[in-house]
Amino acid sequence: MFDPAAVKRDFPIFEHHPDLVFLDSAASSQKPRAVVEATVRYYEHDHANVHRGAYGLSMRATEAYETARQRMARFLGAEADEVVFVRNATEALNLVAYAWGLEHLRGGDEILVTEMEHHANLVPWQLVAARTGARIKAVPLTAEGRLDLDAFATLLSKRTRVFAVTQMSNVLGTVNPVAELAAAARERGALVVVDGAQAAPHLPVRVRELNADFYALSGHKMLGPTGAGVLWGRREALADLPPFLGGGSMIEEVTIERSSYAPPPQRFEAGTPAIAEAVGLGAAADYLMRLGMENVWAHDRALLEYALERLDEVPDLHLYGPRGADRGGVIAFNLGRLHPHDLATALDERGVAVRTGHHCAQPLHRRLGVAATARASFYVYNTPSDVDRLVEALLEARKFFADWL
Amino acid sequence: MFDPAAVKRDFPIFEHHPDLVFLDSAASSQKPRAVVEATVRYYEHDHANVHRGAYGLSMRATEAYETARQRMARFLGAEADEVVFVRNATEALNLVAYAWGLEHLRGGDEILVTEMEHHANLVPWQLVAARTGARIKAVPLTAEGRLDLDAFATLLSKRTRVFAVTQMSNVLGTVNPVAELAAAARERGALVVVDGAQAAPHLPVRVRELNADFYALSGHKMLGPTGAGVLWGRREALADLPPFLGGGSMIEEVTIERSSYAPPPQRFEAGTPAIAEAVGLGAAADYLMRLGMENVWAHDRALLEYALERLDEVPDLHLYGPRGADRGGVIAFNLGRLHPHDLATALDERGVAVRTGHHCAQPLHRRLGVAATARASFYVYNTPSDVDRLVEALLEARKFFADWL
Amino acid sequence: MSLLEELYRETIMQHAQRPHNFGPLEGATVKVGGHNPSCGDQIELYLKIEDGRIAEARFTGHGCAISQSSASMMTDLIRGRTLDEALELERKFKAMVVEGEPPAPELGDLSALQGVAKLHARVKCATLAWNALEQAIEEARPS
Amino acid sequence: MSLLEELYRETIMQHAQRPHNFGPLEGATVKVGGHNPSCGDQIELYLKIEDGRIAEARFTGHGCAISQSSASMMTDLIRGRTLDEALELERKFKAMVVEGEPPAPELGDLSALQGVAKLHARVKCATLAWNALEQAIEEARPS
Ligand SMILES: Cc1ncc(COP(=O)(O)O)c(C=O)c1O
Ligand SMILES: Cc1ncc(COP(=O)(O)O)c(C=O)c1O
Repeated sequence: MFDPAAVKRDFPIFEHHPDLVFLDSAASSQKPRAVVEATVRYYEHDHANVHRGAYGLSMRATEAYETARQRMARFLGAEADEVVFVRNATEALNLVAYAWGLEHLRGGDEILVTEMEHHANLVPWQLVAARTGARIKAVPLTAEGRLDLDAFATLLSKRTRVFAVTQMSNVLGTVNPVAELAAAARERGALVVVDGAQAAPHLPVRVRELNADFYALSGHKMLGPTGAGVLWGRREALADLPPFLGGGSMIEEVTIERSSYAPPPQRFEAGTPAIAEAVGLGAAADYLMRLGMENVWAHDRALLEYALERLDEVPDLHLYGPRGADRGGVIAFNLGRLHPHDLATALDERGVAVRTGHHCAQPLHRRLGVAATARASFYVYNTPSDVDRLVEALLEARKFFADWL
Repeated sequence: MFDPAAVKRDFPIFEHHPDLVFLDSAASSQKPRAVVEATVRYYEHDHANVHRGAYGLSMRATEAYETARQRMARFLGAEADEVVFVRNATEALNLVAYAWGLEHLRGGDEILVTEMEHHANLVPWQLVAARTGARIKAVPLTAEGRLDLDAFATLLSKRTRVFAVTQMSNVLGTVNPVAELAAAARERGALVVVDGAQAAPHLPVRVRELNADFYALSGHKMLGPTGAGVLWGRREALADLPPFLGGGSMIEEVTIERSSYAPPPQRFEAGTPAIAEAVGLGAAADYLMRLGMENVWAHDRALLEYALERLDEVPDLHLYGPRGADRGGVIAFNLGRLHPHDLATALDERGVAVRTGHHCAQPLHRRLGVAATARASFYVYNTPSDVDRLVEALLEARKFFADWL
Repeated sequence: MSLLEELYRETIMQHAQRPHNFGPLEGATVKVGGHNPSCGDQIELYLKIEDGRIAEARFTGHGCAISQSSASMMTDLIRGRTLDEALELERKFKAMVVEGEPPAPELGDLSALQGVAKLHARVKCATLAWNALEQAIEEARPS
Repeated sequence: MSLLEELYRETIMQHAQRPHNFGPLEGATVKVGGHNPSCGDQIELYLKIEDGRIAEARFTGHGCAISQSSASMMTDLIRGRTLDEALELERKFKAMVVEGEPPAPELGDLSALQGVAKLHARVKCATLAWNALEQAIEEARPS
């Protein structure tokens, strides 16, 4: 097992903010020294544009970039040519929605999503549905905050052309049985698109075992720089996918009227990529693989169990999400009738950083019957004492707002 | 006037490669210490996700990000809410092509480009033309490598719905009379989209004076990090533009079936932005504004004049592009019948980094009657001695390959 | 006094719990919506403008104590004012919560929100209703 | 000997200037195209395969001295070979230019390209024709 206190020392932000209890990694994680240094080293020693240079520096940049691709492939249990670098999970999901959807969707087709999707795995499908006449249906949730599997079975039909599902909810923490659902959907002929933005940073992912066609993740949530994410695609799925963004590096031959396109992954990386960011993301994947994703998950789970236990002590606190092994280190909550934004300010006064709002999941919040929640989320640098600080701060807030709860 | 030798000392890469003659800034520039440090400082002191945080760190991140937007606005002579952060010029141009084009283009409509466009300002229009039935026409070039203005006047018709033009060619160096062309095109009712990827880093741009609707640039070509660029849009043009990428932060209200969207610029920044990269780009804009863009341009021009003069001494060297004040610091060339790739290897052996190939401008190369060229390009850290080293290396290469020229 | 105490004064909590002028306004002459994307807070502001004056102002929506109390006190304060007077109040309110200037006396109870200036994360909550007011006045004015 | 001299040997420059087997092949049984996106170099490789052997091999396209000479020498070398023999030559050629192993004797003149291993920027030029060969053999084979 790794020692979270030792891990924490790898993160310079906690040197500069020693009292910070950072419980917002589900929104974006902090960065270890190794990632920042890889980025700096790249700029100061190796930077040039990639792919098209006939000189040494450009080759070094290209090698650094392609090594990052290999690292991400290893991280996901995939092949390097199945790894497309994008800005974030949002771009990855839009890429599939536009490139596949504009080509294949027709009036009467159905796109099946779930009620717990992040807007990133919903709005792109709406935009494409509006241009193609396809319709969106959503798998509802059970009272515990799991997908309703009976409803899924009913909703899945031969009209279902796409099944878009998150591997882990960013609000409830629910880890969905993606491999099973995906197998059922693919059997019906649907394209399966998995949003791994929350899962990939926290649990071991062998992407082939998920039965998915595409898998999206954000680097900045897994210790990497902002500005880099990955779209993984099954080799055959990528090969069949028409281009999305057009421009340099994704083409073979260009005339004024038309072009032919490079094979994947280049076909989907138009223009100068986020090179330094990919290099940093590769360093982040390496860092996580050194910790061991099994250990990261075990650590998250241990903190979650401890936190749920301690939070049950706080009167008037309402916790959302399932209780069980199918849940990651994310806890959404509300304190009495207090608006979560006011609660978060009280927690921030005590150095505890949580996020509030709809967490880009308005349909889910509508389902929960609230406009907003506060959310604490854990990662490798969090310790049980962070949980204690959260609980203390909540108890203080409750006292402070007692008359108004 | 600034002193390029002093400027060069601001760039750590030249400390690590003291013999490097870097003549490939048109592909991607090097980064001053100030930019790398702004990025590191951001990660180590201020990082959290932007916009949606109720705690101090997230507010600091948001402020850093929005300050960067203001700096880019100042750099362009624009308002902050007209500045959309994207990955690079390629994404900026695709954003306009998709969002505007899918909504407004119909069969029979024409998109007018030029024969000198980079693939980034051509392929997106082809992709959208293929989905809408619009056709692409191109303004041809004169023998000197300027736009043929008579042909432009003929090609511009009431069928022209879009005029997409580069402010400066990345191969010929030609600076086009964009304000005039744009005024004519807008008078005909066409949307004007200007590719500023090469111009913005090198000459003073007051974006309102260009009569354009949209202006695209890449941060990595103007001393900024990879992974950040800008789409500027006239306020009214942005307000009318439907969304492109869907996801978090670009919405107002989301249901399973449909959504309403935030005003610009948020409407066009779906998901977690490239925060650290935007911050770095803001630092780059500040650095350039301190140097003064008039001075940057004067420096480029002086190096160009000196280089053209010295290169005329090299026998068998063929230079492309116009001679005149309407040209920036980019020189494409070929040495006899030698393939530019072989030439570049010879130059690289002497520490001179140039780019070779079609420079993502295949139609232009077809027009020039060659498959590829070598290209030297200048920026703030280049000195006359870099030009001398280029000329020496060319003379050596010529000697080496003498039997085969 | 902690920052928290400075912010969440009695006045604010009372307005937040029992906001004045809450609910739709029959016969409104303008209605505009406002969103705070940072937390999903929402407001609909209704104004009845007669002879260049705000005869009535009401609001609906949901949000935190800061945004609700701000809307509640604002709708109290602007009733009976000319459009220019209302805009002047907006300017003074923003000077207080954005620039951190001392509260202008005309702001009355709203001075209770001055602590917001020290908490950048909450400025958008406090100004939500006021931005809607500005937009409503813009829409109401003959252009 | 400079890296440049090591790379641009007489053999290479002669093949580059007057490539063997250049031009389309009438009656080809397979034809595949290859692109080097890093510089725009292009090749079309034509093979006539008879009884599992490469009876004839020709190519068209344009490119640098490295890619042209590599295609020229490759088309010389593979003539008369079985598909498996050709693939084995490809393996040995790549071992030389990618891994930097000493040239296998079967590579003949192609050993002139061994300097490429030291110049990563040019590896893709040297392997362009060979990648096309691999693809052509894949397409030709009954699957
Ligand atoms: C004129 C021009 N337009 C567009 C681009 C594309 O820039 P990027 O690759 O950063 O998107 C470039 C740079 O390669 C360029 O020179
Ligand atoms: C489940 C889920 N999907 C998608 C996203 C979008 O990620 P990004 O904003 O990095 O594109 C997030 C993060 O906010 C998320 O939690």
